[in-house]
Amino acid sequence: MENYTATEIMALSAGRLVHNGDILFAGTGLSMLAATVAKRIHAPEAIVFFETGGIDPSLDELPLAVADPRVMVGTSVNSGLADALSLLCHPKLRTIAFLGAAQIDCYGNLNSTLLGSYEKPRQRFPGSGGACDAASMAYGVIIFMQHQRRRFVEKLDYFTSPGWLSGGDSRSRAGFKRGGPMAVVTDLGVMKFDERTRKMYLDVYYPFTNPEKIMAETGFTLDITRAKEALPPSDTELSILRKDVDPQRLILGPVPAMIND
Amino acid sequence: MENYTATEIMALSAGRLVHNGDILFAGTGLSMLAATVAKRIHAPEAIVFFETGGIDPSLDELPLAVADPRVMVGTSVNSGLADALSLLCHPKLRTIAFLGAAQIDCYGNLNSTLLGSYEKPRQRFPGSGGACDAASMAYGVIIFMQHQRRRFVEKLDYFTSPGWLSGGDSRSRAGFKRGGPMAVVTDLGVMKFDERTRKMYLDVYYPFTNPEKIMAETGFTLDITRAKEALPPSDTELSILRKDVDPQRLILGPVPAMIND
Amino acid sequence: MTLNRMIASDAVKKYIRDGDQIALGGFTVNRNPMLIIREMIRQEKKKLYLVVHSQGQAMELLIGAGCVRRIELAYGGVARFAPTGYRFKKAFLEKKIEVEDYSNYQMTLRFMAGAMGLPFVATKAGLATDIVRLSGFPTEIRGQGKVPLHKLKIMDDPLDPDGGQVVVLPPLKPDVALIHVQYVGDDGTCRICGLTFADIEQAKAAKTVIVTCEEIVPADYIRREPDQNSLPHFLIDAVVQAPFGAHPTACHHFYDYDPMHLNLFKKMAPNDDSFKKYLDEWVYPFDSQEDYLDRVGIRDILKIRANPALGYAPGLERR
Amino acid sequence: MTLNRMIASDAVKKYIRDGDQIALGGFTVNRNPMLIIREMIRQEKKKLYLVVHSQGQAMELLIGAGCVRRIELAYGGVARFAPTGYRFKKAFLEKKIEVEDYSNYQMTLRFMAGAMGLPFVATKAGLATDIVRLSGFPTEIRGQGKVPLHKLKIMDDPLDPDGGQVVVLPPLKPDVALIHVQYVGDDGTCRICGLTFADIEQAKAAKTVIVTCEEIVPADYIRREPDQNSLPHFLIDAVVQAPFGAHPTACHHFYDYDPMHLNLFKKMAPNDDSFKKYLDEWVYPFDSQEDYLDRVGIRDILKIRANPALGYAPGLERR
Repeated sequence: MENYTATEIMALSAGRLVHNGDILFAGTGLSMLAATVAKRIHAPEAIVFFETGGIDPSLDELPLAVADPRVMVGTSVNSGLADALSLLCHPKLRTIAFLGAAQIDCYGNLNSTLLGSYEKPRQRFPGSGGACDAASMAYGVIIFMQHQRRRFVEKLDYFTSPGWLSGGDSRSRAGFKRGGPMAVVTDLGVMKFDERTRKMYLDVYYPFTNPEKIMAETGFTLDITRAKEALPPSDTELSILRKDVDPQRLILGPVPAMIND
Repeated sequence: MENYTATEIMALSAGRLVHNGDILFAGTGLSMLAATVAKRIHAPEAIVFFETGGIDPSLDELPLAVADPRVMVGTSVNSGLADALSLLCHPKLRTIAFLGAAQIDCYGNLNSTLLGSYEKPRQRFPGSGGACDAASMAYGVIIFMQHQRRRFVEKLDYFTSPGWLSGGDSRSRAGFKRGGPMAVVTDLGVMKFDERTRKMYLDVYYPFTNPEKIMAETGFTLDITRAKEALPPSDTELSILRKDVDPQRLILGPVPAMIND
Repeated sequence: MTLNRMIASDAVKKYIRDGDQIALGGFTVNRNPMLIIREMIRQEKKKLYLVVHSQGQAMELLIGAGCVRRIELAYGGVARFAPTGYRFKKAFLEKKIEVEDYSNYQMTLRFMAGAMGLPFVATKAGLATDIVRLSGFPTEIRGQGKVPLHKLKIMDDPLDPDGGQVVVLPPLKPDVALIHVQYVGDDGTCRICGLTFADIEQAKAAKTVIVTCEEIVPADYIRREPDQNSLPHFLIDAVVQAPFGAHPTACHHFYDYDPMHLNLFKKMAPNDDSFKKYLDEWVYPFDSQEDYLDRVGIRDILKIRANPALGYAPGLERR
Repeated sequence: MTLNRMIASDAVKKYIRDGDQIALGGFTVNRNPMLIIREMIRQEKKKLYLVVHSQGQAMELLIGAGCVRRIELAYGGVARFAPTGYRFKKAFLEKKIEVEDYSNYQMTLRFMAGAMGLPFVATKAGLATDIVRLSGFPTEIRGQGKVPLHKLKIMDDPLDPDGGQVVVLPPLKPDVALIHVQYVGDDGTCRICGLTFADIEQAKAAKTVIVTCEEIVPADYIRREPDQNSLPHFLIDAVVQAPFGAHPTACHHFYDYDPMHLNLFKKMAPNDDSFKKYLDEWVYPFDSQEDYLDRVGIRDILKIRANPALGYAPGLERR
């Protein structure tokens, strides 16, 4: 039995993808944990900013919304949406956006708008918010997903945010000058995208699962030939995440019975 | 002999054209005098703003430049060029711009760029600055000119700022939604524009001159049939202008010998 | 200029008409113009056409109360308290509202274009997605009233041969903008503290601007630091003093969002009957902000009031 | 982040190359980046390509010293001290520089488009004028290096059939932006006091940003009021501490423009020989800002220092 939760290894796996000096476009939830834990461990000069206009806040308490007053304190600059969203495409910044979605396809295109269609909607989600903007303009994107067959789909019901489009060089041909998804971090493992085809493949699976199980939870063909087991979270990582980053477990959620820490 | 200077009657004549509640796009020099004197006499709720971003400053001292720190004090908002210049076209504001130029034609089109041509320039002026923007976007324009034949020309050497273009409805046909010059205030009189043809005509001439002299100083045919003599400055007007608005005579200039005040 | 100070009911009566296109200020759980929203519901405004980027609590109430016919938006939710707005979702699925989806940057640029008098605005954001390929508005309403003839257009960059395709968007010029700010001078000058979201652009783009505020302060006080001010007095049509006017959303330096109330709303919002009960308990009975705050109760108020050093309520139980 | 603090000569050496496209901050007589300008002249930078809206003193010096080959501008003058810049006028008439004329709004929108990553920007300003009909740049340089292929284009509004014609302008993305600000935090965060002109847009649009400042202050001081801050630290490439770094132009809350010096310049600028003398007396000899200020003299400095309540020098003899 592991001494960590899926949420914890997701946050840490995403955090490991952050480089020092990255400019992180964060949402709330997991992305806050990933960004903050990366800053505390290996990327102290990474900077977090929010689409609402809060640039590099001190984050003494975890914000629960991108419009939380906690993103307005200790900042370098307090601005607004126009400033913050345009930072995404600044050519001199390595901006990395954390995004989530209701559906994803094998090229990392995302749906956060609806199921069904405008004519016959079956379900409604909040919509793009800044997700389409980040997916269009950021240097790179890291995607959080629950790994479920109904979320990893052959075809999106609605195409909200651009990933690698139809693969290959289709993204640049469509008019995007940079960007594209770098990784998909799920509760089962981390997916990346082939350099040439831009198709998703399994990069690492968490110790408590295996490639076959992940394949079964994926609604399209997933290359698992390159998969290796993920490094489990270190004690240091877990301790920083739990004690410094989210001591109230606002995002980490309740401690499951299995964990005796 | 009059007890006022041409500069003084110009400032007062322009000031008389201001309505209470007008939002005045001011430059320096005469336009500052006109705006300020209007505010002190009959248009207390007129508001002065500068293209540099100073919105409604207290103007305890006269600014000598639109970037003078004196336009940044006691303001409602300190902003920048993008904000200030876009105010010009705000549909709910009656924005009136004061402009000057090196040349003007009979439709109130202005040149503040050069004489000659790019290929063979004879003289260079500073360029549009915000003048072309104000002439394009403001609700109305009041123009200050020295009344000289070489400045009131048949054809501009360079067409910097749009007036009534070629007259009639040519301005709206070109794509402008509003605006156009309301009056030209010179050291000899005040010109206006015919409602239909949009051609300049002499509205009033100052007491110390006459329509024929003005016609002679105008390089195109000027309709003088509607001309009447201007009301001379009242004692109140002169006293406010001299004592409150420009006590240092920074813009009014030295008191000429002829005036015994 | 003299301040056009009004009470909320008069401002709504005078300036908001059925069918108006309305920009709502704030963002999900922050600075929503809630006092005005509740008043609009009491006055039974109908067929409103909302234009927003990411709207939460204010939009939920208006939709739930049946005031809304049409929305252009990028995001409809109240952050973690309702990742998708309950009333928004329900009205959308039941086809009681017409919805057009954009992105936050697109909506912000459209407000900016309206504010600056730009004829249109172009971006790369959204290329190749369903946001630019599909329209949620029925074809027959295109070009009618405030509905833009084209949701947007895709075209080649007209200046740069290597520029590729771009998304060209129409400006927004709403009939009314509703924003809640911290301070208004008694001349009408407005100051927003903390993030401005797109409130400044929304206000500048609108024909009519109604501002609610925590405090009205002397003009010479607010003009002592004009670098901090957000909107000049002459763009403001009506000012309503509204202490805690954004409750249950936050107002930086005054109070935090109210997790107790938002969780209560979360429980009552999904079901039609319980949502009606919410309106009966929290919206309809109150003629004044004082009565509403009385109902909120001093215990809640004390919990959410902002720590002056931080601008929010540290240690607030937010689960 | 650690502050990349440098002295002016190192910053100019490291970041500014002959031929670079350079945005100059400030406006006519206010917040011109004069310390850096003098250093550029001392290092004999050549063939610079200036992009400005309304530039005064900084541009005069650079042009006069022969550093400039090409300018896109809306206005070249030092307000009443030189309604048309003497060196600008002379170089233009003698065809020593290539000049492309735009308007202030057009230039500002172009900086904004560069700052926001917009592919182009459209306005009504300038329709039907020679600004949109004529080009001052020779045809053969169009599309080369940083010279945009099209100065602008006139097109029909693609979205609104009643929109009529519009002016479509290319964004500006200068190699370097030079701005002078009041405060920089020791993290690099910048704060401009008073009007920002288009400095923020220029800095965001540029590849490299060099900031000179009156004071470097602790990060926790400048971050206590982030609503007042102008640029985030991570956009700043080099910071040069420069007390009176904008002299003889003004720096709000620190000092006024210097009418004594500007009148002296006015006398010396028109003539080539006397202008050379100005450079010999005021530019070439000084390795440090301290030496320059020593030459300006404490008497001048005391006259122009700002009154703390007003931000300028009241009663200053300005004729």
